[in-house]
This record gives sequence, C-alpha cells and structure tokens, in this order.
Amino acid sequence: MMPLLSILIWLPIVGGALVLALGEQRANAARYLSLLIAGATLALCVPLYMGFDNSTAAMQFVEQSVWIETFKVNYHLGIDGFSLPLILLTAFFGPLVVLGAWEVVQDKVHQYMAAFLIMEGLMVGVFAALDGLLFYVFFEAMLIPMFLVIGMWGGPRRVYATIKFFLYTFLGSVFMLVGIIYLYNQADSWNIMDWHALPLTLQEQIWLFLAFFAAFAVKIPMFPVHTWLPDAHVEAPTGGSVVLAAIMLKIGGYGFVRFSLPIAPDASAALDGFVIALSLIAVVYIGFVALVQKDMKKLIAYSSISHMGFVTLGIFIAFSIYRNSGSMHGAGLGMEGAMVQMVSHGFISGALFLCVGVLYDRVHSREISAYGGVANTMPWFAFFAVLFFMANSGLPGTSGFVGEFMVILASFRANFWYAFAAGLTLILGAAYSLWLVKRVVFGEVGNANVEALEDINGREAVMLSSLAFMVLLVGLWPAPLVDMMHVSVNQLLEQIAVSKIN
Amino acid sequence: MNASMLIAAPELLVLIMGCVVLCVDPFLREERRGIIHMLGMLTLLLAAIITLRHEPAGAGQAAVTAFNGAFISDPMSDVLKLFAYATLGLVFVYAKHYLRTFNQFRADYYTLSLFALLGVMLLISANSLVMVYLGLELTSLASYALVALNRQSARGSEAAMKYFVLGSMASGLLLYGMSMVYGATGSLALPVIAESLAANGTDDVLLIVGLVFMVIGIAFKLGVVPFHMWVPDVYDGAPLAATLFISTVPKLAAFAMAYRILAVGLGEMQADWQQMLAALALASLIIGNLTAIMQTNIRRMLAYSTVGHMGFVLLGMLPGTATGYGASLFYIVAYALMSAAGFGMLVLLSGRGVDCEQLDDLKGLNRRNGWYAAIMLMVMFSMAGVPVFVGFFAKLWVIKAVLDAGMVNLAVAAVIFSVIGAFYYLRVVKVMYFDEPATETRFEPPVDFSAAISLNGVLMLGLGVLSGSLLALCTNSFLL
Amino acid sequence: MDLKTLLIVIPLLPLFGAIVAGLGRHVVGRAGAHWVTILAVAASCALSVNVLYQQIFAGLETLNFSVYTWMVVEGVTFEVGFLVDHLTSLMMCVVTFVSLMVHIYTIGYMQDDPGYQRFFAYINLFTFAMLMLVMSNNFMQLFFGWEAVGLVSYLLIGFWFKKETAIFANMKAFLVNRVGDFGFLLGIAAVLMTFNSLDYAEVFAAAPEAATDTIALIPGVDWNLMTVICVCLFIGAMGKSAQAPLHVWLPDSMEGPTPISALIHAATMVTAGIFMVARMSPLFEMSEAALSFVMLIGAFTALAMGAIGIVQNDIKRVVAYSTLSQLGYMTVALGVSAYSAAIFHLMTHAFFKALLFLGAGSVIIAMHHQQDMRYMGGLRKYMPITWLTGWLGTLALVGFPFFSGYYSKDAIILSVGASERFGSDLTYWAVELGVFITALYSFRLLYLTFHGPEKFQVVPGADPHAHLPDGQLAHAPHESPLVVTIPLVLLAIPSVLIGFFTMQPILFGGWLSDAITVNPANDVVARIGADIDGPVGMALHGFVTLPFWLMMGGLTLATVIYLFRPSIAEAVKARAGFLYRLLDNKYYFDQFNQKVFADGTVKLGRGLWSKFDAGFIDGWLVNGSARLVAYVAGFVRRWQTGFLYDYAFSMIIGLIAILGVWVVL
Amino acid sequence: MITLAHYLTLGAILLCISVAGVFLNRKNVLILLMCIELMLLAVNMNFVAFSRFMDNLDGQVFVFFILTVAAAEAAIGLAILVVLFRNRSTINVEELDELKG
Repeated sequence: MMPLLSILIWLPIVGGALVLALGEQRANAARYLSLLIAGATLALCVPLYMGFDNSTAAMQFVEQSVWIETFKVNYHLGIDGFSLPLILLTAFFGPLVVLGAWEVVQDKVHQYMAAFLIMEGLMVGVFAALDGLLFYVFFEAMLIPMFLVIGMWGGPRRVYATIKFFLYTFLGSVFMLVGIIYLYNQADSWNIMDWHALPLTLQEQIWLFLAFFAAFAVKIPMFPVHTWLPDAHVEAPTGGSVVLAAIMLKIGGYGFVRFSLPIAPDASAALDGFVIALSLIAVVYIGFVALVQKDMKKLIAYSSISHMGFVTLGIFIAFSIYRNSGSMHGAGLGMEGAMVQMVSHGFISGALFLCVGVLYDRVHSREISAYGGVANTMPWFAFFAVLFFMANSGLPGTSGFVGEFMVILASFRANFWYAFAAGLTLILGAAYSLWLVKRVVFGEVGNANVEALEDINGREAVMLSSLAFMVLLVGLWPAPLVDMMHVSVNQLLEQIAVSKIN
Repeated sequence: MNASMLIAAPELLVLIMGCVVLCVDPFLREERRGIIHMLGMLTLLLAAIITLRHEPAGAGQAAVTAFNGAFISDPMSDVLKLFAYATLGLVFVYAKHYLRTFNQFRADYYTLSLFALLGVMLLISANSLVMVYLGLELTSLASYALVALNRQSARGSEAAMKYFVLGSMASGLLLYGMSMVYGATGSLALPVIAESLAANGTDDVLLIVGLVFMVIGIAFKLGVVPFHMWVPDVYDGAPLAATLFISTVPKLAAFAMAYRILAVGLGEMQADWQQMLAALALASLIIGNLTAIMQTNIRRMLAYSTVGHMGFVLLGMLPGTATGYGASLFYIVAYALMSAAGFGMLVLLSGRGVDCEQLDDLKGLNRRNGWYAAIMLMVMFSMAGVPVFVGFFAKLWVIKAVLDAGMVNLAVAAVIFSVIGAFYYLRVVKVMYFDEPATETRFEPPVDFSAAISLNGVLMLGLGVLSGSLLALCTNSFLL
Repeated sequence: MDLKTLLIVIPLLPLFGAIVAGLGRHVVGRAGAHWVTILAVAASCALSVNVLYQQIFAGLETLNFSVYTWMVVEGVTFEVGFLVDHLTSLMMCVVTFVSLMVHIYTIGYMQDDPGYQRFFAYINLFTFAMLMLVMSNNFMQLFFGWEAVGLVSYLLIGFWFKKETAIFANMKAFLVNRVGDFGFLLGIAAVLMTFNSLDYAEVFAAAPEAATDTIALIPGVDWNLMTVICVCLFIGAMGKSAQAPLHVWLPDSMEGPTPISALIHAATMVTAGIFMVARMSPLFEMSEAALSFVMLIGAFTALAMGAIGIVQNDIKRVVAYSTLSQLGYMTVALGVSAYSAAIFHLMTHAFFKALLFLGAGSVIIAMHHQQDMRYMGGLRKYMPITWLTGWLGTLALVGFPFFSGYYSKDAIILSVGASERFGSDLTYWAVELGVFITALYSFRLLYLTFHGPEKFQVVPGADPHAHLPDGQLAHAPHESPLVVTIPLVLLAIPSVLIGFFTMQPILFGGWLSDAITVNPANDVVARIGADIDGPVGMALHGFVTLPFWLMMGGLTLATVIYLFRPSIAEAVKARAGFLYRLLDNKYYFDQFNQKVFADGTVKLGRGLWSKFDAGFIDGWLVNGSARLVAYVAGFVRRWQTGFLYDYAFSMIIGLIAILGVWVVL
Repeated sequence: MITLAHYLTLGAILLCISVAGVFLNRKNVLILLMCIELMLLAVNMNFVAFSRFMDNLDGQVFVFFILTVAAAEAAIGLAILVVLFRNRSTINVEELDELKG
C-alpha cells in the first residue's frame, strides 16, 4: 500500500523546496508549480478519505519505522477520527492559499509559495504523527515558515507581531517538551498510544497537564494567553492569516484531545473547571473586545479566539457530565461539537480573512472606517461577505452553527450556566459580525476608494465560492464529518472515564 | 616505533605537520602560499584516516592507554577528534578566505591552529592530570597567540592580554586543585584517582577543595558564568579567523576535559559536582542569554550565546550516565558545527578591510543572496533550538538528561531561558529577512568557501533529520 | 408523485426560485425573476392547499417522516424531517397564500427599484425558511427555520442598504431576535438533556414523565424543569413574536419595504413564536408558572404596545404597533391554554394585517413614499379600492362582529375570562381595554389617511423623482395598479369571511387536536365552547358584550377627535404631557436599550480591550516581561566592565562562592 | 617541626597573594604576569610538599612540567605585552577597556 500519509507530508515539503529552487526570477513558474503541488496534495486526500474506515477507533494508514534508535524514536504516522478531518482541512486550504496570493504577492514569490507549501506539509505531519517527538518536531518546525511569512510579507508592525507570535508559542511549547520527555522517561516509549496507557499519579498528571496546557492554550489560543493572535493576524499577509486561523489554531484543540485528555485524565477532571472558566471568559470577554475593534482583521482575530473557546469548552465539559450523571453519555456531543467547530471555524475564518484580503488588495486598508457601502460597488463580494459573517455568527444552515449548537446543547448537561455563558455568543457573535457588515458592506458609498472598487474577479470567486460551498455543506449535512469521528470520540470518552491513578 | 607512539599516531602526525608548515612557509613565494592551506587540510585528512583506521586496541577492547597510562584512546576520543578535524577543516576554509581578504595569509595561523589542535587532541585523550595540564596549556598558549594574530590590531592585543591573564590564572587555579587531589589520592593518573576514591571514600576536605578548583578550571575553559568574562571580549576583539577557531575546536576539548576529570577521575564525587555544575549551568543560561539580548554587535552576541550553550553542555553531564554524557557530546559537536557556520557567515560578510561586527551588517541578506541567508537562518534556528535542526536535538537530549537526574525545575528553567535566547536569534533572522539591505555588494567567495558553508548549513538540517546516527555515535562512546 | 415527495417539493420550490432569481439575477432579468418566484410560490401554495384539502375532506392522516439524517451523535438523531398535521398544513396555507399575495403585490410596489430581482429572491427564500419552520418535526430544524427567517428578515429590513436607518434597524432586529434565540437554544438544550431526543413526537410522548423533574440553576434552589424549559423556549418566542421587552425591533423593522412588513413583520414570521408555543403545548401544559408568565407578558404587550399606536404618525408604524398588540393577544391566548384560539387569531390576523399593510403600502405608493399621516387625508376619492379594503381590514382588526377578527379575538377574551390561571383577572382587563385602544388607533389611521381634508399640495411641474418637502407631491395621488389592488381584494375576502367559516372546526371542533394538547383542567376553549352556538349566534351575542361596546367607544372617540375636532387631540396632548411623552417615546425602551445595552456594551468592550487586553495582559504581562528581561539584561550587561581586574574579581567571587557552599557548609 | 599543613598553608597564602594581586593591581600588566608566576609557584610548593610527605615522585615530576610550561607561558605573555604596548602605547590595566558590555 502507498504510504499515503508520508506522501501527504513530504509532497508539499519537497515541492516547497523545488519551488524555492526555482528562484526569484521565475515567479510564474513558482506559482503554477505551487498550485500543482497543492492541488496534488488535495487530490491525494481523496484516497485517504475513501480508504478511511469509520468503524474503528484504531489508528489507520499506520506507518512506522525507526528514526532515532538510541532513544526509540520512531517515524510513526497514523490517523483516526480526530486527525482525518483536520488533515482534510489542511489540504483543502493548500490550493486556496496559493490562489489567494496569485497576483497579490509580487515580491519573492518563490519564497512565499515555498513557505506555505512547507508549512502545509508540516501541519499535516502534526496531525498524523503518532510519535510524541515527531509530533513536537512538526509542531515547532511549523513556526519557522509562519514567522517568515508574517515578517516578510506582513504589515507595518510585522516585526513586533511575528516575534511575539514566535516567542509566545515557543514559550508555551517548551513546557510541553519537558512534559513529553518526562513521559518518555516514564513510559520508555515515544508512542503516544503508550502514553495513553501509562499509569501516572495525580500529581504527575497535573504537572503534565499544565505543561501540555501551556502549549495548547497558547496555540488555540485561550484567554489570557491570546494576545499574540490579534497582532499576528493583523500584520500577517492574507495567506498567513488564513492558515493561522484556519489550521494552526486547530492544532491546539487537537493537542487537547490527543494528549491532555487521554494522558492526564485525572488531572483533566481535576482542572476542568479552570479550563471551562477560561473558555467561557474567552467566549464572553473576547466577544466584548471583538465588538469594539476598529481593524477588520483584528475583529476577526478576536472572534476566532471567542470561537475557539467553544472548542475547549466542548472538550472539557465531559468531566462535569460524568460527575453529574455517572456516565459519559452526552459528552460525545460536546466533543464532536468541538471537533466540528474546529473544522467549521477553519472554513469560516479562512473565508473571512480572504474577504478582508480582497478588500485590502484594492484599498490597502484594514480599517473599518475606511470602508462603507461596499455592497454598492461589489455586490458579489457583499453576498459572500454577508454569508461568511452570518456563518461566523452561527447561523443555522452554515457550518458555524453546527459546532456551537452541539457544544451548547452538550454543555447544558454539564451545567446550566456553562450553556448560558456559551449561549451569549449568539448575541455577541452576531453583534460584532453584523456591526462590521453594517459599517463596511452596507450604507452609502463611503469614499472615493470604495467608489472605485471593482467586484471580485474569477480567481477570487473560485476561492470564496469553494469556501461557501464547504460552509454550507457542513452546515446542511454534517453527518459525513461527524461520522468520521464517532468511534474515536467514544473511545476517548471511555479512556478518560477510567482513572489512571493506580 | 613503540606501541605508545602507534596509539598516539594522529597526534604525532599533527605535531610533525605543524612543524612542517612552519618550516615550509619561509620558502614559499606569496602566490604559492595556498600550499600551506593544502598542507593543513591534508594533515586533517590524514589524521582522520589514521584515527578511523588504526585499531591499536585490538578486537573487543574499546580503550587502550599509552605512555604509561597517561594517554588513552577510546571511542569518545575518536569521535571527538574526528569532529575536531572536521570542524577545523571548515575553519581552515573559512579562515583562508578571511586571511586572503585581509592580506594576512601566512603560515602562523595554520601552525598555531595545528598546535592548538594537538593540544586539543592531547586533552581529549588525557588519562592523567599531567596530560590534562599539558593539553590544556598547549591549546591555550596557541590560542593566546592566535588572538594576537593581527599585530596591528589594538583590540586584538587587548583581547589577547585579557585572555592570557585570565586563562593563566584559571590554569593556576586548576593546577592548585590538581595538587589537592594529588595530595588526597597520591596519584595523578585518573583511573588510579578513581580507584583511590572508591576505596577510601570522598570525605577528605582536600578532595572537596581540589574538586572546586578543578571545576573552576573546567568552567573557565568552557566559558561558563562567572568564569565567562573573557569569552565576549575575545570573540569580539580577536580577528575573525581566530574567533572561528577559538569558538569551535577548543570547546570540544573543554568538554573532554570535563568528562575526563569529573567523570573518569572524580566520578565518585558525582553528588558534589552535580550540584556545582547545575549551579554554574543555570547561571550561564541566565547571564548568557540575558546579556546576549542587549548586544548589537553580532560577535559579542554569539559569544554570550556560547555562554548559554555551554550551560547546556554542563546540564547534560548532570546525571552522570552514558546517555547524559552522550547528550553533552552531541551538544558540543552540534555547537561546534553551528558556531563554525555562524562565524563562517560573518567571514563572508566581512570585507573591504572591516570585520563584520554589527548586527546591521546582515541587513537584507535575503535580498542580497537568498541561499546564504537561508544558511544563516538555519544556523540561527538551530542555535535557538527549533526543530528540525540539529540544535533542537542537542537541547532535547540534554533536557532529557536533566530529567534523568531528577531535576525538573532545572529543566524548566533551561527551556525558559532558551526561549529568551530565541529572541536574539530571531532578531538576526529579522535583520536578514525583514530589513532592506544597506548595500548591494555581491558576494564572490571562492568555490571551496561556498561549498563548505553550504555543507555546513545543510548539516544543520541533515544532522537534525538524521540525528539518530550522530546520537548513537555519541552515546555509544560512553556505553563501553 | 407520492405525498412525501410532494411535501418535500413544497418548501424546495421557493428555495429554487430564490436561487434562480438571486444568483442568476442577471440571467433571468426582472420579468424572469418575478415569474420564477411567483410560480414557485403559487405552486407551493396550491400544493399546500391540496394537502389541507386532503386532510379535511380525504381524511389524510398526520404525516411524520424524515427527509434526511443531519447527523447521529450518541444515538441521538438530528434530522431534517416533516411533521404535517392540521396545524402545519394550516400554517403552510397561510404562509404560502400571504406570500403569494405579497409576491404579486411586489411587482407593482417595487417596479422602479434597482434591487427588483434581489427582492424576489429574498421573499422566496423567506417562504422556504418559513415553510421549513412550520413543517419541522424536530427542534433542530425548527431552530434552523427560526433563524433562517430571521436572516431573511434581516436582509429585507436592510433591503435599501444605503439607508442608514434601515441598516441600523436590521441589525437591531437581528440582535434582539438573537437575545430571544439565546433563550430558545437553552430551551432546546434543556429538552435534549431531559428527553435525549429532539424529535417532537418522542419528546411530547415522554413529557409527562418529566413533569416533576427539577433542576438546580442556583445551587440549593430546585426549579421545576418543565418551567425552565418552557420559559426558555418562550424567550425565543418573545424575540420572534416581539413580546415586550423584546419587541423593540418590530417598529423599526418598518424601515424595510412595505411588502415585507406585510409578509414577515405582520402575517407570518412574527407569528412563528405563537406557532412554536402552540406546537409545544404538550410541554407548556406541564407548567402553570410558565403559562402564567406567557400570559402576563402577552397582556402587557397587548395593552401597552397598542397604546403607543395612538400617538404614532407614521402610517406603517401604527400598523406595526397594532401588530405588536395583536401578537400580545395571541400570546395571552397561549398563556391561558387557549392554543387553538391563538392559532385561530394568528390565521385571521395574517390575512387582515397583511391586508392593512399592503393597503398602507398602496397609500405610500400614491403619496410618493410619504409615510407621515399628517400629510395625508382625503385619499378616499383618489384610491377607492384601497380605501374600501382598508375599512374591511380595520373592521376585522377591531373585532367587529361577523368579521374574521371578531371571532378570533372574542374567543381569546372569553378564554381569558374563563381562565383561573394566576394573573388572569389582570389579563382580562388588559385585553378588554386593549379592544378600546385598538379601535381608537385603527380608526384614527383610517380617518387621518382616507378622510378629512387633504393635507398635501400638488405642485405641478415638480420633478417626480426629486425629494420634495413634506406635504408636497409632484402629481395627484391615484389608485395603485392592478398588481397591487388584486392582492388587496384577495386578502380582503378571507379577512372578512374566514372567521365565520372556520371558527367552529378550529376552536371547538377539535380540528387541531392532533397537534395541540390541552390539559382538560385548563381547557378554557372547551369551557366557553359550551356557551356558544355557531358563528352566527356568537356574532349576534357579540353585540351585547363588553368588548363590542369598548370597540364602539374607541370608534366614537376616534370619529369625534380625528374627523370632527382635531383640536381635542392637541389639547389632550398638552394636558396629559407626561402620558403623551411616555407613549411618544415608547416607554423609553429604545433609549434604555441604547444607553444600557448598546452603549454599555461598547463601553465595556472598549474598557476591557484597552484596560485589560491591551493594558494588563499585553502591556503588563507580555510586554512587561519583555521589558523586565530587557531591564535585567541591561543591568547584567554592565558587569562586563572591560576591566581585567573586574573579570578576575568575578572569577574569584565564583571561586569563593563555590568554596563557601561546598567546603564551609 | 614543619608539617605538611605548614607547607599547604604557605601554598594557600601564596595563592591568595597572587590572586589578590591579579585583581587588586590596577596599574601595570607586568605585575599581573608576576602574579601568575607566583600562583604557579604556590602550586609547585603544594606538589613538592605532597610528593615529599607521601613519598611519591609523581608530584615532583609534575612540577618540572609546570616550570617548563610556565616559562613558555611567560614568553607568550611577554610577547603579547609587547604587541599590546606597540598598539596602545600603554600597559596600564585601567586603560584596557575598549572591549566591554
């Protein structure tokens, strides 16, 4: 059988190196080659999806070979219901990012494209790695291309933003590094599955939990370690923002389900109140903060934080539910909701950043006040923008609804007030989304720049409509998405219901 | 030729070739000076071949001693020597370009380097305190002279003087410690010292005092806080060619010295020196990384970063296990390669009579030449400890060693300060990639230079991805 | 085509029309857009009527089936499915019929508008969403339709997106609705938690078992679970059906084009809340407290919102407040368990209120988009059809015997009178008084618009497209075209007659009993039904009851003041200044919301952002630690003095320290 | 009777003097070189004393090595001193502070 996962990881990485080798002069060749590679990667996801067996929680497409013999590090890949959707998401965004930069990026095209391709491969690697160290390597290596992308093609404060982004995430993840080494020392294996089965005392678990939490909370990001995100988003070029929001943030959520919960279930149970509190603060507090932003990208960035609060909420309510009812029944809804929320937020936030990019390319401003009445000159754009902002505010029928709906429904089982606070996003999310729409899209033509706008071109239409299609597809028929993860979620819930303290 | 000579064949070769280079030089016309470089490289190649091929120990025996047990050849010494040759080979290539650019291409650099290499090799193979001292002094004396290589440079001579005074003082303190240990154990041979300690215990105050003084000697050689003050001044003041050398090859020896004295000789006192090393390492991580942040001079910055790196090297030694020493060895090798590449890039950027000193000299490097920028990028991320570069794995295994020693807090402190350290490496990347170039001067280095620096850069990545074999090599050196 | 396919086709037709007219608007053109959409709605109207017909005359059983499975999680099936019982098919007919009328009307009303196709796409989309809502067989799809109609309402209120007031109003509408939806969603969550299903049939079947369950929202205090569920669900209804205090969006929604005021903000969407509560009657019947709450909210809305109508000058706003008031009546009916009365009033109201709105729209066309009644008057002779249908609609609204509104409203009033629920006495007086107020503002509207002196001037030769000062017209008003008047006439017919013909089966015939569950102890409709013998008898009896005379009182007062002695109005305005200001400012709800919620939220957001996010986290923690590092580093750096003796000194310090620790200690 | 302790004490005192000399002297670099020599002598004293009292010749052999190396060291040191003086026209320790920070 083809080592499909390896191909998905290495095709873009090697392709990125090839694009880099094309050099600065052959910009068009770089564009087409990148599109080809990204497209091929996406095409390869078809056999991955088709070959995936929904009915088993075991890892699939497993590849394993020795990497570092001395310390038993393996090149160990495999996917289950948690990783597959995120890999598909990653591959989906590959061609979009290339297209998004097609004529917009003119400077160092080969480096731009290569950075994204390499990043794509690394991100797939993160989701596919089953070896703890391999995971960490992909997890960290990914920062480098993003660091460069923000710093090289970013806005005026790009240096501050990108260094903040790098150091913030780096600081978070080094604690995880200590954690995984500790786990290796205890388990004598880097295999994440072995770690899942490793008995640990409560104290160990709490420290490990906090170590992983530091990494994933920054990544996702959770309140109060979220402040890198708005800066990074604002300064990043459109493609950077898209990848950051659509995929990178998900790695945090993925980390929780792959590491924190199964490795430290007792600690997760002990600290769930803390995590839930932070999640709810993220949902509510950040909602308020998002409302008053003057910069479109910043607003979307804050809204991302708020939406990611649902992910952590959905994951961590399991324990309250278990305590309330003595069974995990109902927790699956929350956890699957969290996963759906991740995928859906990927589509929506990616789309929103592309929308802002469309405007930015024309007017070169991200300030809300620089626009007004865009619908007059760009009706098709207005259509997409309203659709995506509505999706962002969780309108049923769009993907934005599904995850929030599931998480709110599930959290009611945990505690009424969890659901209450989470539900506030219905109001706040709509408020900041629609207020932005009102000020940017609707109204009289705001100024000469808006007057001169041209509606989206074919390339942009392809990008936005493919995203719109996904947003609606997931919104109207989430079954294929959730079916992928049922078994894995159930297995995880069984796992965390059993104490690891012996 | 007796057996001892055979065992020390690489050393003898280096000694002879050092003398040959010295003697050949006066007979060479200016344009034929390249021969010196060839000779130097040839020496390294031959030494490498001998080191690889000779099997004095015979089958099944890992280590052999020579000169009445004062000299030892074991797997670790082979690994370290091979990397010393390799690093010095890179250094020679970089230095040649530098010396040519600055019209200082003479034999003295090569002679001194070869003698220093000899000292390094002796130190690596030392099995007695006498040999430790001799190797150390040979390395140091040659290094002092290297720093003062440019006789017209006021900064160079100031650096040389500081280095000399402090270095000599450190040697004196080390010797004082040796005398105490000698007094306590009655022997200068490291294995005998170890036996004596095992037999008589370690409660002697003489031993403790001796240990403290020897640790200080080691600490100075590595350049860890608070014995690091010479490092920035020397790295900064010396000609780049000398900095290149000092920042790479002798570090390998310093690690060997630490291993020989502490692990082989005073292994019984591990509980004591573990704490000392931990304290020194922590101090180095803190001071090194913090001070590096403030530097605008890239050479001083790299110097302070070295201080931090040496802290990591010490950390690996804490558990006193084979994997721990292996981790340190891995780290020091990785460091030597990173440092060579880093200063090699500075050589590339130097020109028109000025050494590359300021961070701003790297401005817009990516626009000027994407490949060299990429090399420097890899070096910087490697130094910062970001996967998948070799520097990450170096840090990784060291931290594992710290955890093996049960010092979780120290591990956490180490990673936190490596994050702080990442800042100044990022700043270099920032300058190269995000700033506009101040000059558009093209780089026209000789082919061997660009090949070497490319190789060196690719090694950052290659040794990272394939770090398993290097790690196995390093760890296995201590397993036997 | 089998029946299930047919039912699936009913909502899909307008969706298809919306997509064609919306996304293909350049392809199909203006005529194409209205033909496609009208045919789609007409077809689904015909099919809906067919379904209703079959149910009435062919004994068609209730259909409950799944269209497709949305997802299955933990054994809970979330699906899209249809429940078609009498209640549903009644709603389907009302929705599609009114929608069809509005579609036709729109051809005339929007003929000059550049967004012609877009408008048709929206209203077609609305029809789809509303059908999904009423046909749903589960809570999730209900919520889907619920929010989807909210979306279309948002789009339509802001249809003229250049108008600042319009885009403010649409945002306000959406947000206020979201407040309701917030409660609604919590209610759904509670339902799922309690019954582990979102399917109506399963939930309703299991409801009695959960009647005594409790939930501790605040630790230590147990609440009846059913009450919590029902109140939460009802909060949703309050948003959608504009019950105080979530009513504030509805008057502002009049910024949208008039056809949608008729369709969405009078006839159909706003009644979704009423429909929903009726649909949930098996749950609401479990909780006396929740029903009392429903009733009191309804009573307040019915009375207080009607009163505002008296002082409004904008013709559409008067009708809007009247809608609020009538929605209050329906809510009251729900609150006294008279679900069938509520649905009955919903239906009659849909016809006559759509008629009134469309009539108002017709007037507005004639007045060149002047909506202020103070500049109208005497229009009767210019537009007789509008005038006549306006009168018919008004008589229905005020509840004149034999008109449809009479039957439905009187049934409500009687039900309240018969109810013994906590608060029903108060409510009774509120709804009685409401009748008087309704009559007062309704006739005031008629008089100010169609009767009395003309308060506008025709300025010949003025540019018809220019914006003229208030009270000036470019040419004389004239009757609207046929596409406008035909819907008026078609709506006038049911407005007058439908009550008479359907009262018996809907209220007392148990025709809705397959959808509505009433606890026999609460069944006030059955109780009043005992005293009523047929529509004729009821209407005749109506002449001698209090509501009729209250209505006549309102009529008289309006006639006196607005037809003969306008000065009285001014005098009252001056005398009862406080009351007038209170009404004119709509009880200060808007000001309060703006100050507290809108401004407060923004202020809070700014504060949190600048003080906490940017100030504390970023300023102190993040950049602060960077500054700290830099400060310490700057300090440490100074140790490297450059002096040899200091370097030596540092080594000695190190030596002494290590010696000290390891040798001395 | 002179015991080992006396010799060691002397060695320690010499060491202290030499070390103190390195950091107390702020004038002349030459004095630094002398201090370093003194330090080596202190060490030699220790070695010889130990060697004598333990009847072990290793220490005295080591002393010979040290003396030799010390000579080489002094040579290098003086050479650097000369270079330094040529470049800076001073051998004042307090003026050697170009490299710092």
